[in-house]
Amino acid sequence: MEVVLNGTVANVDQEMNLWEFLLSKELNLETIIVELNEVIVKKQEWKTIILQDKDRLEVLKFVGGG
Amino acid sequence: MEVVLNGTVANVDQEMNLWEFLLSKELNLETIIVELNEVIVKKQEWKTIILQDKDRLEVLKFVGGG
Amino acid sequence: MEVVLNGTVANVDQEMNLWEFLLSKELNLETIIVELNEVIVKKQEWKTIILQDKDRLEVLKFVGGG
Amino acid sequence: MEVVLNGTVANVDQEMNLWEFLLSKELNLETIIVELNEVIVKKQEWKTIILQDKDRLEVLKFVGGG
Amino acid sequence: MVDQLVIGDRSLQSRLFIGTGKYSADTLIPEIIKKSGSEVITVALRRIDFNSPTGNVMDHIPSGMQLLPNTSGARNAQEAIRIARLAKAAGCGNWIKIEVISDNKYLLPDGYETIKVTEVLAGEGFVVLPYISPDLMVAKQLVEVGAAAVMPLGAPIGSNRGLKTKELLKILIEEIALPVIVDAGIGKPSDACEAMEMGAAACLLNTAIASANQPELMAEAFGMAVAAGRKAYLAGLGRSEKYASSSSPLTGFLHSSIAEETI
Amino acid sequence: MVDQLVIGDRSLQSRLFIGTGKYSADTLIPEIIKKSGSEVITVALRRIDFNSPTGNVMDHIPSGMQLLPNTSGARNAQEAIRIARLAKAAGCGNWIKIEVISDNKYLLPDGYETIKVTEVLAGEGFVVLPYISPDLMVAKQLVEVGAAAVMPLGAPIGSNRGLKTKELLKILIEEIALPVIVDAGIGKPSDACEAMEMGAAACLLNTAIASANQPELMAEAFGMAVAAGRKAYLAGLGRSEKYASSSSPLTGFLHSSIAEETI
Amino acid sequence: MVDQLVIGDRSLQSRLFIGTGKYSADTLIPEIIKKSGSEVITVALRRIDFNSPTGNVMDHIPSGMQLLPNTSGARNAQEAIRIARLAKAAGCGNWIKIEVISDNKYLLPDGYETIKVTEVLAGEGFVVLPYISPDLMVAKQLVEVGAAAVMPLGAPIGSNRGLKTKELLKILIEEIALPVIVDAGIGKPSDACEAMEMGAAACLLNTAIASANQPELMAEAFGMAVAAGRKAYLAGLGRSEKYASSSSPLTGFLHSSIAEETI
Amino acid sequence: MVDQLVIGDRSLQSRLFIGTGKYSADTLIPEIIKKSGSEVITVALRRIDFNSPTGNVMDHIPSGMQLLPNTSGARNAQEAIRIARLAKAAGCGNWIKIEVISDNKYLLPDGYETIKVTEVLAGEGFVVLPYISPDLMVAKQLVEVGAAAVMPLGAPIGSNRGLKTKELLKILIEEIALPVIVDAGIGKPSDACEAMEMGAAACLLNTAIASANQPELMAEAFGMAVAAGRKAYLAGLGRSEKYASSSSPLTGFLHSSIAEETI
Repeated sequence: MEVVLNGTVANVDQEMNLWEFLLSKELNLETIIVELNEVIVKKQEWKTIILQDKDRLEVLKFVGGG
Repeated sequence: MEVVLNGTVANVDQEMNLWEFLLSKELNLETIIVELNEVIVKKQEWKTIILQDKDRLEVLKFVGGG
Repeated sequence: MEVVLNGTVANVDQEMNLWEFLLSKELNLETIIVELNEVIVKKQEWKTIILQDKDRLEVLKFVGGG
Repeated sequence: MEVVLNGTVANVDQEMNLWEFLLSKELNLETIIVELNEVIVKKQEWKTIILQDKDRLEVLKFVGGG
Repeated sequence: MVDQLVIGDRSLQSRLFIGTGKYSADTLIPEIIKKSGSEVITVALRRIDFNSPTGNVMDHIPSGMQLLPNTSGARNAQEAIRIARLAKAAGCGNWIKIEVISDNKYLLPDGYETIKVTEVLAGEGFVVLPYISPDLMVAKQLVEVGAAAVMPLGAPIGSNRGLKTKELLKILIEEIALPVIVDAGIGKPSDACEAMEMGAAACLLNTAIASANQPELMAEAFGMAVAAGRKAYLAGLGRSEKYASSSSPLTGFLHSSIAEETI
Repeated sequence: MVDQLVIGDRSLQSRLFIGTGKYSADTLIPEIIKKSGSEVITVALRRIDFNSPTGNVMDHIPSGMQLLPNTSGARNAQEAIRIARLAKAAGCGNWIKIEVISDNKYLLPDGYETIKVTEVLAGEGFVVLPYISPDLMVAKQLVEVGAAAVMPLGAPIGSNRGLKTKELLKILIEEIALPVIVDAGIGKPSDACEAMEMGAAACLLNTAIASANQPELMAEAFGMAVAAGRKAYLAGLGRSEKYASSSSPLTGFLHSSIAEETI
Repeated sequence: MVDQLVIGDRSLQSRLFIGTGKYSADTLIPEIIKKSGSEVITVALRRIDFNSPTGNVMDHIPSGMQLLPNTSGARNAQEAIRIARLAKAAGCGNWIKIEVISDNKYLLPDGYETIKVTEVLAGEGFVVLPYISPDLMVAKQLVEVGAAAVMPLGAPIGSNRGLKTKELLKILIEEIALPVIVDAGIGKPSDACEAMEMGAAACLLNTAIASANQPELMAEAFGMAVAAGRKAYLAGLGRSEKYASSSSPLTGFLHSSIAEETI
Repeated sequence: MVDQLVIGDRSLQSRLFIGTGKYSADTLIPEIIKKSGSEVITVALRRIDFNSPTGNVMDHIPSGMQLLPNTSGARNAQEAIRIARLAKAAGCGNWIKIEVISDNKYLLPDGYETIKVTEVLAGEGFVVLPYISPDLMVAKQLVEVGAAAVMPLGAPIGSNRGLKTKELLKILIEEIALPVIVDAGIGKPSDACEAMEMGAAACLLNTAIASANQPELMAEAFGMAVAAGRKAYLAGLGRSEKYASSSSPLTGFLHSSIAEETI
């Protein structure tokens, strides 16, 4: 199946939850913010959400700004 | 009857049209602008309009401005 | 005899040395500067100098300045 | 003989007066100013002055300036 | 080719717009107009005071002048629109200077209400010249809704303080496709001259002339200064440099040529 | 009564003095003079270069112009005096602009040497116009030794930086009985206009015109700006205020009279 | 009594707010914070780039600092609101700096979109600090819709140009009851010091420190300059005068008392 | 390595020099010194008035402070030399601030008398700090005759007008090998901060502190502002730019990547 990750298409071969997906991207899960289909997803919910085809994911973090 | 002229009440003893009323105020009719009940009244209509009780009249002119 | 003290004439009835004269003016001798006939006079010399008629004395001190 | 013309040495093969010398330089004699040995020389004197060895000549003109 | 400012259907030779307020007598106005060379003049609309009747400023404005009635007194869009329509009905033509002001201390304009007024009146065929703060985003929206020009302030109305908003005016001039007319705050002819050098399309002022000891002479001064600034803009100002550069040649001095190397 | 500037035995209508340096071709000069309306023009004296003979700037200056030769190149009083005498001998008349400069980076003048030169040349009947820093004490001494005017700088020569010394120029204008002519640094017509508004007697400039894209047009702009500034000075500038003051009446609004109290 | 700035539920000793952008390395940030003495620091929210993973700026910000996430990147109210909610969800607290910008050359803010955002977020319990043009009417509306402060610009973001909008900033400080924080444009500690002398509640800057040769030292300089300017404001600046007034007594000179009259 | 200012045989940590004039009471002075952190303090010499004896300012200056007596009241070189010698004889040490002033309205210094005084006193072993107009040639001659520093004015003494001579001060700082100490005219801590950012070695002021509502607090503000300006100079100010440059990244926005090209 396909999801849109930060504006670009990404393939997801097998069923997995959001937490597993993010882990597969080698991210420091402590410091990221995740929005699924324009709805913010809290950390504690990541393991309970199974990715669906066409899901739109935004994975964000804080950077230097003025 | 009473009309409101430029925000203050004015008495009108007998029936008269707008032109007669304005004339009675000793105005230079060439250079004034008249609004009756928030509607602009053209010069040519002044003689055809009979003042009614509670009419609201604005009689304006141009002054120096920046 | 007369001396000129800070630009104005002052009378000196009897012979006296510079130290005695300054003392008579009720000055704090610690903090003043004395010029006699346009020559600076050191403190240790005050007792040895006898005032002469027409001497010109400048007695100065420090004040606030920018 | 040699003269110093505007700071550089110039040779003068035969005796000549100032006017002849300047003419030989192809100058517009109308618009120049001449100083001989630090003394200004008026136009009317040019023909009467015979160049001497070691004379120091300044030949000047006006240029644009602010 | 002649340099002209085109606004609405009018081509203007003079880039100085003047006001008619604050004069000791309206009878001064014809001479002020003549000396300034101005072709555009502002007026205001007010209720007649039946207790102290006075003359009408229009009697002192030569025909041929482009009238620019303002909406002074309007505190919101609705009041401004009403005044504009009255002015037009009075035969003042279709030019209108939008002033929407609720701040009575610095008389600073309300950009959002001004945009609303401009949209409505432009739609009715007015040539709309809005008085604004030098705010780029407000100016951009005024372009979209059909303004004929934008008129940012240099300083508060009538303050004679000069081009205090220079930094923002330059940005408007650079970014806005409409004529940028500096309105309000200009106090000296040198202010107006500088605004024109910066590329302003015109200057509108009133107090600077009316508050002078000799208004007619000051009007002439402003007319010349605005024209001078425009010419300077067209002529292209020379660059300013950190160091000096001699206006006279740096060679051919009388003194020994050794010196010349040092120069 | 006509406003004139009297220097030496000459009455001048134009208060703009111009230079002849830095032009791409001397042939531009007649048009520059005409457009600027200037009546006083500076020139420099230099050795003829026999290796590259060029024309003489004098061929391009109409008779009737007041020539103002400068002593550029002089590093001390003696050299300046020598140049002045040569210029006079050359039939340039008796006006002289004193420049004594040993600083080759900012071309700032040497006040003390300038005072010495002025004293000597004034004694010989020259009309002496010294270029100086805006230093009150130097200017006062120049008055004593017979200068015909003082010419303080607004910024370094040829920098086009404007009236960077405004504070000190105002003091000179207020305290010195001679004409104060702002020389050097003026870059824009608005600078010249402002100098005149401050009460300067005239402006002398060269680079600002010569470095413009269109020098003739810039010359015209400066001529107008200087005249405008002078008129503004004579007309008396209005006071500048902290707060706004409406150009339009603050009474007689259409909206309810309650509102008027709030104004 | 200690002078403190209270915003939202927080009392601040330091009136310098700093940004975290443009540093050669985020590892510099802790020292910058320490040297500046700042207690409020801005951050931005961005998509993770999976092709070039980098660290998280949060790892370099000591706990105890008040985080001020900005909505940079938002071109309208909707985008700004979305970013603000994400930042809050990320545990950044409830402070938010509103930036709504569609002008990519001068990065000037959109006042009316900013008002909309502020109204929504204030309603959701955010402490809203909007970045605005120095426009009085926009500032007044921000007060009405619940902003915690207004942050007008001194000059365009990152330009280091200084307090180019001084005239308008003074009006906001005088007329707006909320803290006025000068944001954007400050380039030198003297700019920040002057803003505080004028009565600004605080200064927010980033580029001026990040673009210095020695950012840590510049951070210290800004911390001191902001504190100095605040003290000067509290101490009450002396009046500036046209004429000189001697710092030393004008009597009691050594020389003859005749001279004293002349003084 | 510590940043110190070395003048004569003294190394100074503080670059703020203060005066002792114009205070409501000399008893304030110790606290002013403490709060300002200054190490150099000016005093004046005057005749004792036998009709109204007052205290001596020296009683309020802690030992360890570097005394800097001035020659105020001197109208020419001779009077200044006489005062300097008296001050030295009084045990004030060998530092002297030269003031030679005959202009009683703007209190502007006489450059050439000042040069004469400096030459004589430097020859006698004084550490000479002359107060001057910002004139490069005068400063150059002061270097030659042995001044320990030059102290150009920012504006007239006691006027609180600020750095009105900025353009010329920058030239002195660039061209003169001695410490350049800005004396006179500084009115606000931001003025002093800016002078230090420009590279001034120190600032000397009196009226700005003495005329504040709370002099002690203002003294502290100036101490911090001077230190901040010095640090900024050492840290190297970032360049100022015409256009904006975002403090936050211009990529990775939430909205569609199409938008990014437009940025």
